[in-house]
Amino acid sequence: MSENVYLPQLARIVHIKDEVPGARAIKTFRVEFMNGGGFDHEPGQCAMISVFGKGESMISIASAPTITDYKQFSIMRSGRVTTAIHDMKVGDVIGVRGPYGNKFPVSDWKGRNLVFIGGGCGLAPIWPVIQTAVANRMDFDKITVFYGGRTSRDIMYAAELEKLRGQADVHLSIDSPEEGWEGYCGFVPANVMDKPQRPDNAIAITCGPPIMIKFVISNLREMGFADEQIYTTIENKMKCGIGKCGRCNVGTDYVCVKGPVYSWAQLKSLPQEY
Amino acid sequence: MQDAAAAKHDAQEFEPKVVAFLCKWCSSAGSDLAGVSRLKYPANAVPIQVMCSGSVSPIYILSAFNKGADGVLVSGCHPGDCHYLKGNYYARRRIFLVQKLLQFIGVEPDRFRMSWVSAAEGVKYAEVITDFVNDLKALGPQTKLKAKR
Amino acid sequence: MEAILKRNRLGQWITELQERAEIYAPDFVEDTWEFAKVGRGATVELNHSNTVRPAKRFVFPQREVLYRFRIENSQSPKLTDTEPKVESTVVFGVRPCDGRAMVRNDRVFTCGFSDPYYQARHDNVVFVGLACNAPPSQNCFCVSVGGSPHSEDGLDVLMTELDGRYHVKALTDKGSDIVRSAGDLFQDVKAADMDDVGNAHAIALEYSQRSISSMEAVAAALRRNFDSPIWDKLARACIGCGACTYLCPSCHCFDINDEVTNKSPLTGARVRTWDNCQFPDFTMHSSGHNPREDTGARLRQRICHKLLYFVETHNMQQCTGCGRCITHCPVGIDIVKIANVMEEGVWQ
Amino acid sequence: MIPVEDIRARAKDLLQSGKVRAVLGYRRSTAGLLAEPAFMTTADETAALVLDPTCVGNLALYLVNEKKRMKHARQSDKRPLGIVAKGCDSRAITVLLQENHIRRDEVIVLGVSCETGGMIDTRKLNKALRGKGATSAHFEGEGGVRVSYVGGGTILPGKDVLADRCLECAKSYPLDADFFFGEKVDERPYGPRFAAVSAIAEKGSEERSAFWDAHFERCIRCYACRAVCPMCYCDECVVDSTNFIVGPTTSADEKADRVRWINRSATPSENAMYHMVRAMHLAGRCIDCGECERVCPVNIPLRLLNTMLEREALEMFQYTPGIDAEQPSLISSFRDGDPNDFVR
Amino acid sequence: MTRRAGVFVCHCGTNIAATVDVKRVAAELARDAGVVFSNDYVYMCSDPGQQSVIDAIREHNLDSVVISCCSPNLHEKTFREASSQGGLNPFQCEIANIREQCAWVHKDRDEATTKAVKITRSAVERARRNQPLTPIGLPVTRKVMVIGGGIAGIQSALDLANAGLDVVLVEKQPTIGGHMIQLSETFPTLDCSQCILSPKMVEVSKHPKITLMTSSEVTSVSGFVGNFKIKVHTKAQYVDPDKCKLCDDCTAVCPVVVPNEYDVGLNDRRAIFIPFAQAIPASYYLDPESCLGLNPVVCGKCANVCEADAIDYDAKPKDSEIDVGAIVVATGFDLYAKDKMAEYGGGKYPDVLDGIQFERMCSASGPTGGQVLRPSDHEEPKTVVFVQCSGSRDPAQHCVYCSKICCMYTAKHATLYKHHVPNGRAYVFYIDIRSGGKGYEEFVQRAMERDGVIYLRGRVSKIYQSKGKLKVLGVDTLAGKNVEIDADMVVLAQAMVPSKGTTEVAKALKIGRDKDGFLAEAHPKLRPVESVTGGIFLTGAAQAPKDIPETVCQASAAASKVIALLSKPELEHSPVVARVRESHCTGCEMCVDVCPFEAITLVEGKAHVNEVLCEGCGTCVGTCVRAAIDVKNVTQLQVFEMLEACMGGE
Ligand SMILES: Cc1cc2nc3c(=O)[nH]c(=O)nc-3n(C[C@H](O)[C@H](O)[C@H](O)COP(=O)(O)OP(=O)(O)OC[C@H]3O[C@@H](n4cnc5c(N)ncnc54)[C@H](O)[C@@H]3O)c2cc1C
Ligand SMILES: Cc1cc2nc3c(=O)[nH]c(=O)nc-3n(C[C@H](O)[C@H](O)[C@H](O)COP(=O)(O)OP(=O)(O)OC[C@H]3O[C@@H](n4cnc5c(N)ncnc54)[C@H](O)[C@@H]3O)c2cc1C
Ligand code: SF4
Ligand code: SF4
Ligand code: SF4
Ligand code: SF4
Ligand code: SF4
Ligand code: SF4
Repeated sequence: MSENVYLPQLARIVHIKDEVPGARAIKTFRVEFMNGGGFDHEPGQCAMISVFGKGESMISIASAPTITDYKQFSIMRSGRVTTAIHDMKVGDVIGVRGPYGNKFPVSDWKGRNLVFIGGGCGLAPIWPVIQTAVANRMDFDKITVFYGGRTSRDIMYAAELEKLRGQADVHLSIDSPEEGWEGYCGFVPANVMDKPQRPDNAIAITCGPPIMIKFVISNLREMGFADEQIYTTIENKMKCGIGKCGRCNVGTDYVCVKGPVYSWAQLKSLPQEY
Repeated sequence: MQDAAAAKHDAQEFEPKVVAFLCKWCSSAGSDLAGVSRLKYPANAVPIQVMCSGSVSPIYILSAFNKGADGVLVSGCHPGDCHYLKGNYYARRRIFLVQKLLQFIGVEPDRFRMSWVSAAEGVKYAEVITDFVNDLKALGPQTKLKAKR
Repeated sequence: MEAILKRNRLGQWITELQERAEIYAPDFVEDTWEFAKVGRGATVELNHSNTVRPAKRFVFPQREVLYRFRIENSQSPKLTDTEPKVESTVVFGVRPCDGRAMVRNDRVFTCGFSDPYYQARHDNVVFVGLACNAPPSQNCFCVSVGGSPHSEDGLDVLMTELDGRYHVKALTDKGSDIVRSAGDLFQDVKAADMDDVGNAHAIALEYSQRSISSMEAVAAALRRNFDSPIWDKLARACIGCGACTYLCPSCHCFDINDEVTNKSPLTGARVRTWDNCQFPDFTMHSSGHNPREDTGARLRQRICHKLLYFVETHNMQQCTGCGRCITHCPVGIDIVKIANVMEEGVWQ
Repeated sequence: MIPVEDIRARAKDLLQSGKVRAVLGYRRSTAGLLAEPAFMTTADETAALVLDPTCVGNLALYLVNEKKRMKHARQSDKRPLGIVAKGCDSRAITVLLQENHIRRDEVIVLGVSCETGGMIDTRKLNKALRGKGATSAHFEGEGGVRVSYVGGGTILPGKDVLADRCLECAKSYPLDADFFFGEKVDERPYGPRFAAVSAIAEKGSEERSAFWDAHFERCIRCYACRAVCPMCYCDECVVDSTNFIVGPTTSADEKADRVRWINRSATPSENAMYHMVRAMHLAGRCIDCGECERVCPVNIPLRLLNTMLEREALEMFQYTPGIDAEQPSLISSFRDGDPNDFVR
Repeated sequence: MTRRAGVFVCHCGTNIAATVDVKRVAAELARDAGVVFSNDYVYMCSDPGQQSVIDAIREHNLDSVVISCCSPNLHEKTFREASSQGGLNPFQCEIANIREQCAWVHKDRDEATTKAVKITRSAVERARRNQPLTPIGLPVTRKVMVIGGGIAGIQSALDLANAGLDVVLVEKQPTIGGHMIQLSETFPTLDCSQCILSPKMVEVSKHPKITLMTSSEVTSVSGFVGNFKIKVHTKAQYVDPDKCKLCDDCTAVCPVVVPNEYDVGLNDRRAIFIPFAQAIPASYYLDPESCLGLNPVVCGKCANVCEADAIDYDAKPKDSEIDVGAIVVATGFDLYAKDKMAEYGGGKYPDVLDGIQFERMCSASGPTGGQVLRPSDHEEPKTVVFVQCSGSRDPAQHCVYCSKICCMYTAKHATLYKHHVPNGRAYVFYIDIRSGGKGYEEFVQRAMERDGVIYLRGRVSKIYQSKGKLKVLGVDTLAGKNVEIDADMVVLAQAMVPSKGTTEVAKALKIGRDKDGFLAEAHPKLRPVESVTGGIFLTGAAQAPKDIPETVCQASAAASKVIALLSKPELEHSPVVARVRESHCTGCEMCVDVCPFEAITLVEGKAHVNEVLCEGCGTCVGTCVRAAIDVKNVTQLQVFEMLEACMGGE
């Protein structure tokens, strides 16, 4: 067979990092393709991760596009497949096919201010964008990152975020006060409201739980961001990832192909089915 | 052609796969006794111990067939002797219905068995298994519910 | 390429084709018409009304093994590709609505990423259509959605029954091939035959069908009424079964699951099966969030996908008017009625 | 013969007086001969209510569905639902009561007797009419059904066109109704109960096996049979391998640990498993409304599986489903004298 | 699910290794996903064997353990303990039985090994999904309620109280004593029933640990073993037992005369009376049913004469709630109603008596002062016919079972009759004589031989009155002829049936009854004094017909069970119990119906398992069609995975 789009490439887990503990734990898996496989990706794109015998899940590629010798996925334990992958150990092999979906149009944003707003697991999809922006730091003006978790233990990429501080304004938050916490206490949208961002020449990129996105967007609109200046991703249920299985269909779009990255302007024109 | 088919069904060649659901208190103990008495019976049946025959849901039985069992045995305490008093009475009613249903869709009735084996009936357990396996050998492989994947 | 086949030669044609292909034709099974494999020497009548299950299963079977896996050791899984080794297949008696559906399916499975399973099957199947001469079934409405009882779209051959004979028109290379291979069975088409064909087709168009007045207006109305409470009302009786979509010749949604055959070593297959937007969990996220929570939203999706979204992306309805979803809906949900209600805006 | 006006009047009265939040009944359908469910919320709508041999569906299903809808919509209208119920439908209501799925004060049953009639089986009708699509059907005379079709009409004997379930009906009128229409007829001019299942049961086991293999082979697992069954009210069915019940509190483990008893593939073995499990789960609960069989697009005679168990329940355990909301369920009861011979 | 399972395959010397290739088992398991350690050893249960488990758990960080060895009945405990020493929860250790169920019963090495692999693999699947569990601990109330104050209840109460437990004895009647206090003499020794019972009754009333509640009934119970909450309803006490001086003045003035139930109608009493001289509490009792009005205006005579001022017409009934840790049910029996024996003229002819009536007649404190006299004319009966099995062993019309004691008391009655009327003729109709018991057979023989009681084998078909005599028609099957006896008196040995109070109490306590209505024991052989509900015990004739020695045995047995139960400060209950998935439960109550231990109730429309009552039998699991209930560590998922493991293999 020439090109079977359904057949994953095999990739070995080479490193596992516990990001967040608890019932909805998040782990970051670093995988290396076997037999010389692999693919390039753009920030925002995803891949289908297979655990054989359990199934497949669509997961954002969390590593920067510039990194070619491995890919990283930050996966929240949520159900059948994600639990199975959480149960795996270094050396185990998974299947990966991709890259799927569109990308954040980072190259269009040259010279602008970037405001990243993430919550919970939602940092993963925008992380490669942050990485890309930071890698080309000179191309952008101000870079601001808002990120929040429920508690300090729910903050993923904690060390990386610390490192980021040199290159960007990083504002972390947790939902309610904790001893020793120096950042903001409260929800992410409130944190954003607390530190208003100037809308002119800015692009806001947000990702997180639907309810958070909803409030973030309304706050951004209040600050004067135009619909075209706001970007987010949507996570409709997906099975094939290549625009066939019909599951992620919203209006005319198959999110796995036309999405998952949307500007708020685009998203508004779609039926509210995500 | 016919001979080949016959040969395939030859009792020598075909080793039926059997799942035996044994209640912990009577039948499992009975099968232990068979062991202690060094009785011999065919190795086709893999026991699964359950607390009570009453806990054997019909879906267990069907699933065993689906996974490729050629025969399924459910064994519990004699009526009146259930460790939990009435579990085996419920089992009996349920399993009667399962058996009727299997029969109705054309699964040979001998593929499915229920027996009462008390903790003292090691001999009976050995007999039940031997007898069952012989029946199954004559029937050949079970295909109707076995998943072909 | 056109030719005439005597009615009594049909059997012979099929017999000859059986040398190199598996032949399917409608058969009356359990009071329903089904495409069934034609045994050697069996007679094929082609006097069927439409089959209950559409012809899509020849290119998109309900179950397709995508590949098999075997894992002796979690560090070295083995995958075995299972692109279908498809026997050449000729399907007789495909109604034009099913043919037109094939065009829609092609759009889905071959645009963007090409689906190798679909492709492999499609490459090896020849759809021999049969024009509808007889009065339509009670829920047919192909004309309203741009089709016709003798549409050629998506077919490889179209046969039209004439008095004692068939007019056979090959529409693709695959089609020409099966006609040419049995060339001596056929006669040339005469002008009179063409007249008869013309007549037959004209008469078929005369029969009254159910109708939707304006598809553009319907599309516009659907766009307009996305948030209307009418959907809840229309779907109140819907029981969320899969009859409408599984039987639809152009529904293509599927699910992918792993089927395990053995635990140790772990062996099994990744399998795709039909799925259906009317099932409650179809869009349910792992978090429990469900973008289409109720039957209203799901019915809206089905209708809008067919009559609006597909039109916007592919410039054609994804419905070819076969009427199966109406006839087989246990509770009388009716796409034609819904379309008309939408357009006319008459609902309480 | 029940004058439909009486039912309309009653439905109207219930709606007008605000005693019910809606009345479930039947009305004509655009999709074909069979009447479709009508959800009447205003008195005006009752004018469209019909009652004739095309009112095949079992509306008890919607008592279940409406409950889910209400919960979903977080509606608080606590008024009961009126429902037109035939004998079989009312048995379904009784089982729902027995299983605490609904409360008696949540429904107002407008019971209708089928008297000596019943409901039409469109397959039989099509056969009898040799493909002429019927446009309407009414009872006329002794056990006759007047059928009209485009360009004509005829009277057919009921036993030729009535559904098997009606020919074998256990009780053709509701035992538990708030309003009752028609006459209670116990002697019906048709065959014995369980005739269809007996015919199959009498076949040899090989033949029976082949019969079911052929049927299971054809099932497409559209689940119309399950979806239409008022007794199949579980949010999540054990045969589903996907998640139906996921809420904010559903843990990852719970999702990961769902047992895949049956695969989604519509292969003969999985189909057989599905039907076997379903039949077992309906043992003592199926009240023979025949809906599952009616809605099956590929005409699998599902009713046989259920009536076979119904017959066993009656003969071996003297159990009849749907007659007493207080009795314990078939499988949650036993008697010392239950059959024991089959145990070896 | 655990990820690091360890497998230990035992050779059991050669017991296993001779038939099963243990090395192969260990090697095959080592390849399975999730198994990180797999080894074999000659004797796993030996100290070094156990140590190897402990070491491996620590060394390889195992999170579950399977020992492939002998029956779990033998060493499950051993290995679970070893596992917990290694730091695992004991429930994360499972046993795969490859000895009794494999090595010892098969010959072919290859087949046996394959099967051993499957058994082990399915145990691994199970173990990997076992939850760590800890036994459920529950505090106990060290107080016991004994319901029923017959000999059974009295004995239990005394035993319990003497063991230092607080006891509440609840009796429905105004006095304790039950049926035994009505008996005259008792077989086989013919000692006076009242003489042996009265001291015990007094002891009850004096015992500091016993609270006596007469005229009281249990209305409902909540809670569970160790922690019951019981509601008791006490009827109004119009006579204060503490004040009553037993002077009898009140009786003397009471104008009401009604039949005396203690003498089964052979005698009369007043509306205020003392049931019998030895009544405990020792007090007169005002029967509100027959009293003219509890209203001084209507009568008020007794209160007027009572110098102790013990009578209070305004007394109110009382409801109390009592916390106890265990319950002993001793609610006894009734006689099968005489008038149900129409064929024998029961209830129709005054001279057809039942056993208790005859006992009363023979009793020195009875209505006739111990003389045998016909009720109709107070003449001494010259011919008395005793009918055994009256109502017993008669599946067609009456009770199916044997009442067990009638043979004996009939022999006693006939003997007593002969002692009172030596020249009278005593006939006994019997089907067979069941005289199992120490000294019982001798007792019957004595009745026949020494006292000349005439035993006729056969049933009585009819009794009717004719010319002042009771005509008894019967057959003598030994002689093969019909017999007809003109009797002066007939005594029917009526069947024993569960008392009305027993039926009521079973309902209140929600404990099961058997097909005859007697209280159902947890196991007919092994747990005869326990009810199915944990913490509720059964004793006496409420559980089955029995005589006094047996009753006393059982009463003491029940007491000792309670003492054992309450001896610990906390009760331990197996944590292997059912758990409901509320999202899936529809509240259909089928599980509630089937649970043999009444462990499930509906709470807000969902099944709720009382873990303390649940025994983990899984009957509910087999019943619930919605898969909404599972037993921990024997879940449906585990069974599914085990099935897969059993069926797999190439
Ligand atoms: C574009 C995209 C990017 C994503 N990126 C990430 C990520 O970076 N990290 C992360 O932890 N999660 C991500 N998710 C969500 C992730 O796909 C689901 O959590 C995951 O599929 C759950 O699978 P499961 O088998 O563990 O859960 P189950 O609940 O057991 O799965 C049920 C079924 O539904 C499907 N499914 C359920 N919810 C979703 C969903 N939201 N999206 C797609 N399929 C779903 C699964 O494939 C599975 O077949 C992403 C989803 C999408 C669509
Ligand atoms: C005619 C006859 C002769 C017998 N002779 C002999 C003999 O010679 N030797 C011998 O060994 N046995 C003899 N027996 C058997 C003996 O009477 C019984 O074995 C014994 O009385 C059983 O005692 P018990 O405490 O279980 O029941 P009972 O004596 O019946 O006592 C039960 C007590 O519970 C009370 N009660 C009932 N319901 C409730 C309630 N709901 N709440 C509170 N209290 C309640 C009753 O009022 C009663 O006080 C004889 C029996 C009969 C019928
Ligand atoms: S529309 Fe009809 S066929 Fe489709 S899901 Fe609903 S009830 Fe079923
Ligand atoms: S939507 Fe209905 S009418 Fe249209 S093609 Fe599909 S099944 Fe046929
Ligand atoms: S039996 Fe019929 S209705 Fe049921 S799932 Fe199969 S095809 Fe659908
Ligand atoms: S199983 Fe079929 S006949 Fe029985 S209640 Fe359900 S739909 Fe009706
Ligand atoms: S049987 Fe199942 S669904 Fe019914 S109440 Fe019990 S747990 Fe709930
Ligand atoms: S496991 Fe047994 S004891 Fe426990 S709740 Fe279920 S049926 Fe009752």
